[in-house]
Amino acid sequence: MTFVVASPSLSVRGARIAFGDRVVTADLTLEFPGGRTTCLLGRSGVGKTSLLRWLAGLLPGTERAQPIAYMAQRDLLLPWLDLLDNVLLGYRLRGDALARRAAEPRARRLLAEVGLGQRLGDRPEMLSAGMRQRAALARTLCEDRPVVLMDEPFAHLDAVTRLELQDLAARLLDGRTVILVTHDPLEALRIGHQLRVLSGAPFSVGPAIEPPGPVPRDPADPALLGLQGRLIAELRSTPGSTP
Amino acid sequence: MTFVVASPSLSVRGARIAFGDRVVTADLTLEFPGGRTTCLLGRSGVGKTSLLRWLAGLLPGTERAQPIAYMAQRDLLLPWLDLLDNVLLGYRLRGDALARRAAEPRARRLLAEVGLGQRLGDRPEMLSAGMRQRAALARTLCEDRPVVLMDEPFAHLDAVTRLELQDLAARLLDGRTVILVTHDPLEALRIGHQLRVLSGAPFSVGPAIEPPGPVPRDPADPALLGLQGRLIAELRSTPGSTP
Amino acid sequence: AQDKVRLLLDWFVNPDHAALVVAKQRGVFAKHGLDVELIAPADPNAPPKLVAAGQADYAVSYQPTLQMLVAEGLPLVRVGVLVAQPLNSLVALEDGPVKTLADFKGRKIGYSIAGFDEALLGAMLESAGLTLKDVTLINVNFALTTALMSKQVDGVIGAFRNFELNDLELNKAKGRIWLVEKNGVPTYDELILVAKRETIDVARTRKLLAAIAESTAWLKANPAEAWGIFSKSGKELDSDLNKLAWKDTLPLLADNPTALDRARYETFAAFLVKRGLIKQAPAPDTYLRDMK
Amino acid sequence: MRPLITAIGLLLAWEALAWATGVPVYILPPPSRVAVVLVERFDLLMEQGVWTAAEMMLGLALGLILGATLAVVFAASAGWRRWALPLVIVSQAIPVIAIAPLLVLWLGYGMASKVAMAALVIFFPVVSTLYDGLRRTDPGWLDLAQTMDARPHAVLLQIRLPAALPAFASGARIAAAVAPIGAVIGEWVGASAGLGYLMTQSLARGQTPLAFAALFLLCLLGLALYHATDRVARRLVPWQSSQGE
Amino acid sequence: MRPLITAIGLLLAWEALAWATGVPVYILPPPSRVAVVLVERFDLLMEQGVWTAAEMMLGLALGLILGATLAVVFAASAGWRRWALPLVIVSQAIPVIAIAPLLVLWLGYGMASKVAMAALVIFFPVVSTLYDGLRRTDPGWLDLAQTMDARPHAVLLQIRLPAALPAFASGARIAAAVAPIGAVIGEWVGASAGLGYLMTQSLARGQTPLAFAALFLLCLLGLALYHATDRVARRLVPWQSSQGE
Ligand SMILES: Nc1ncnc2c1ncn2[C@@H]1O[C@H](COP(=O)(O)OP(=O)(O)OP(=O)(O)O)[C@@H](O)[C@H]1O
Ligand SMILES: Nc1ncnc2c1ncn2[C@@H]1O[C@H](COP(=O)(O)OP(=O)(O)OP(=O)(O)O)[C@@H](O)[C@H]1O
Ligand SMILES: [Mg+2]
Ligand SMILES: [Mg+2]
Repeated sequence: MTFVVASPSLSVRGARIAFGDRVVTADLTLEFPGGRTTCLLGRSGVGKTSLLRWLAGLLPGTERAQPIAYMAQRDLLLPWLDLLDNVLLGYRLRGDALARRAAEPRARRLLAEVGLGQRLGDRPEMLSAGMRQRAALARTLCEDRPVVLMDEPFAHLDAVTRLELQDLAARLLDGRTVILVTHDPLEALRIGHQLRVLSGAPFSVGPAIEPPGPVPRDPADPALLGLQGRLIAELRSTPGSTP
Repeated sequence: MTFVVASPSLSVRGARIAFGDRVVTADLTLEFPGGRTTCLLGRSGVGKTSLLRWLAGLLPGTERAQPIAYMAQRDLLLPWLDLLDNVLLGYRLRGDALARRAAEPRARRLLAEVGLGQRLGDRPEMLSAGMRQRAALARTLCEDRPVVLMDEPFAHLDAVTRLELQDLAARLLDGRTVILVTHDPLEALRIGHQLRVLSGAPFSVGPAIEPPGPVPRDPADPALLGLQGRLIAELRSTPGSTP
Repeated sequence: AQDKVRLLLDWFVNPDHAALVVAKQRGVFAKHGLDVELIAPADPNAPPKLVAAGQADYAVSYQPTLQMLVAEGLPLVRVGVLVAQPLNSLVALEDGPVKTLADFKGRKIGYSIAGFDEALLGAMLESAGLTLKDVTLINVNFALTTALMSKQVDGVIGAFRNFELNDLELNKAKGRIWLVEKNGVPTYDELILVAKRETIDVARTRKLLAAIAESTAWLKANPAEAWGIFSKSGKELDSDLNKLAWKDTLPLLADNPTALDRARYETFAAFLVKRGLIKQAPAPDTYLRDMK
Repeated sequence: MRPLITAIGLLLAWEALAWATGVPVYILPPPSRVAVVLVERFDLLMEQGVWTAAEMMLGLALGLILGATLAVVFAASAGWRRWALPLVIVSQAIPVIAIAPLLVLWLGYGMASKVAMAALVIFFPVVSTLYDGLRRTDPGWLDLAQTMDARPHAVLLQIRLPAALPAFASGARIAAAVAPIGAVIGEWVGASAGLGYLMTQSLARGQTPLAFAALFLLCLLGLALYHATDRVARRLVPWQSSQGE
Repeated sequence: MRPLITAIGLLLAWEALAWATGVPVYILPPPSRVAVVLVERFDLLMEQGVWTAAEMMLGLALGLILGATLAVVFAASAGWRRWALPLVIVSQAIPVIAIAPLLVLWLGYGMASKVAMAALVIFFPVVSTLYDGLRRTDPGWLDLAQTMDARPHAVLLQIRLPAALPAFASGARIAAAVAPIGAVIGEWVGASAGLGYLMTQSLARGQTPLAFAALFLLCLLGLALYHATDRVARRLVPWQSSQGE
């Protein structure tokens, strides 16, 4: 696609995230390697979204240094725009008509690749939840940014579509710094160059797990299945929020 | 929990679902056995949610015959109520103060069982997405209805919590007529007495797949893994919406 | 026991109501066995209607208004008079371009909402060889002097001779005045008392008029003391304008509130018919009641 | 059809009220009396009605534009908001009688001063609701826009404004409903035509039925304008299904 | 603090306006002149101000209650809505001069008729915005309630009404802003007291500075009521973060 000059690494130094009395993490230090995909796992409510929002500069008192593309847990499609315009939203908001016109063919191609090629003119409320999530994915990929943050991007997709879109994302995001939150250990093993598990309250981040081989990996690989067991054990070991 | 007198079967006879020109299904005839859990699978956008809404009497021109509990794809928690009140919403809305008081201990227990025992007084906006989904699950289970319809109830949960809550749901919903939409074949195999795959546009429903043994089943069972392959193949066989 | 009486003024309290206010303050009404409640409305057209509807016993109104309302079928009768001559006048600025009535040709004239000002003006203009078509009429509501001073209009009709000139003077302007009755309009009673035809209580009305007569006599004899009483009856009344208007108003108050000049009403009714404000002159006996 | 039924229903209610309460004709004439005047003085009423209708529509148009502009400015700039919002609130407390001489001084006795006065009454609901709407944008969208390095004015015009359209519609409905009284109040500013002027005149002359004929016309104009605005307002937000009717 | 700065800013703006445009004192007196009157006639102004403040607050309270009730009734019943909504719209087109004698007839000369008139002006924004808000409930919540076999009135009171509170707050803000003019209009009905009365009288009698002193007080009252309402309105929807200020 576009030639990416450099995908920076992201570092977190002594970060603290808290909502009132609830400390989500304190004194967090962490490095996300540039140009690679890091998958974040962790029990529900541990703080994955909060960390992603911190990185995106969306928490009060935070800032971000470089352009990012951010895909939140909700699709956040604008109901008054059709799918094509939703996918091109970033260009619209930056007010760069030229770039927008240049990006339009890519937006169309992306929508086709996520299976919505026939629905370019539909409004979001006419779509199923999974379709909306795919449109949000297309919007994120269309942004063409060196750093991409994604919060459970495939949660509402069926197993087959999910595999296809993992491949798509892996292909299009190759060479970028990607941080992807997922609840599916196999998914993380499939597309993550490295995996990190968040655990505890306030959370800390476990050591980087780096499955062998290039992404996307074959999920049937027995080595991955072994790692999957280890991941689940690591998740289970933390008290989580379920008693 | 409560003794359920009879969990009726649900039948669909010659149903037609359409949005304008888009026919989601035409002349659908289908039976959901009473007292059992049926898992619906299908590609994103095939019509699972539409079918569930049809069964719930939520589509124009439809009606339902019996009390149901319905868990939608969104959590639909009311932002001005705390979690406990959200879980008891049905009792509130039916205006039966007696039943509501009687249900309150169960609501507390359910919230504790989904891991939110410490958050009874929190407002929904203070929770993570997975926590909100768990609260919605607690609300659905608290309704104590003979027929339960659930649309991707575990989509935002981590692998471990998901297993725990599958167990919880299977236990609490034992003996009821449950129809559960999921994208996770293993999940369907674990807790479904029978599985049905929706495919095509307009969709038709494949033959019932009935994995052996009582629910919840052990996901590591090789028989299940075999069925999983078959399911994925069946999903993949249909064109889906991804080209 | 005192007879309760509800009396509606024609507008906000002002020196025109001196006899009524001072009578109440000095207990003259009480002496005559009346407990009078004075109510000031914001809209000069409402009081006669409310009396006709039985919401008050008496209202202060104007002769032209009474005759128009009676012609429209309202069951009203005149029972007394407070100011037995016109107060209305046409006023222009002395240093303005208008020196004579004829100079109004092609100019703007402001009027308030009394409803008959237009007819008076028409008659006055005709006395100078103009018609209403020669001027532009603008409803300036109550802001007569303001409209005049800011030169938005060249003249105003509906100005009361005892107020508007003083008002101009206070604002360091001088007015040129044309009295309606000297310029083609038959004379009439400016302020009268009206009651409802069917329910009029003659004995009580006589007491009321007697009290007003007594109060008027005292006022004229003791203007300074009377001003003190009047200006203290409401904080908003103690203004420079009221003080100036006071001395101009007292001589105008009718010494005999029971006086009735039928001819004046017949002449004016004919005038109203001629000006097209009413279709037919109402029979004088239906709306004039002699209380002597 | 529906408006017709409603109109007839209203007339019946009015006739019933007049009968039941026994209010004198010169305070509340029954519609039967008013109908006669409506026919007899049709020409006069139409002539004045056209004036008022013009004032209403110009006032509404001006009010909507002014209101929307101010709301957007307030949403865009805290500085403007701090100073101008109190002025806007205060503008609603000023009675026409205090401001009429000023308006006449600046705008003369023509239609401009009346339309300005009408707009002053009409614009406020629009500023208020639209500004409230602009403040209530889904924070998720704003976050998304921030990650996209959106220009502030693009966020305002492309996200906050469309998201606030239902609120604007709400304000526009109120504005349409108060437009008639706005026009009548405008006619208080040095008027020599219009239904409000006619009403004042006829009330002063005891011609209550004529005044109510004018009032009836004014109400019809008001209903028509309200329904037209409601229609347009609903079209503004096609992505939003409303439950009512 | 802030309101004080704003007040001073407004006064400066007014003084500047008076100077810059060279408007005569009897049309727009500068604040310095008004201040003198404000001190000299403090007793009078206070006395009348208390009346108006009482009318404003009673009118606002009545208007809010009436408005909220009507909106809920309209949302609950299509029948009521069909017949009463046009009446409500029409009620906004009626000038006080036409309705004042009726109000006096029914409610007497006391405060009741004035408050009723004020409430008539004030209640409309509340009905309108709240009804709009009630119509815009998230359909997902309504579906959920339907599957729960909710009673219709419970849906209305427990879901649609809380969800419409931001809209109600919007309406209440407008209502508070128009409350002063509502009170002034109410003062046209029946007996005379209050700032509006004082203003009309002093303007008709050339005492423009006194009129503007009354207007100044009226604006202060209006601002105070608006800010109080705004505060309460913000508390109504604690679950909703607003972006503005
Ligand atoms: N309100 C609507 N208006 C128009 N079309 C709709 C509407 N709701 C659903 N559809 C269409 O109906 C089809 C089925 O949608 P549905 O939500 O039932 O899919 P689904 O199987 O639940 O998908 P997912 O797994 O993504 O949730 C889709 O093509 C969708 O675009
Ligand atoms: N706005 C908020 N106010 C108060 N507490 C919050 C807020 N947002 C998040 N939290 C709390 O912070 C913690 C972390 O939430 P976060 O959304 O980051 O979890 P998560 O790991 O993304 O969970 P999930 O997998 O369920 O999405 C939770 O305990 C949550 O209750
Ligand atoms: Mg999260
Ligand atoms: Mg779905």
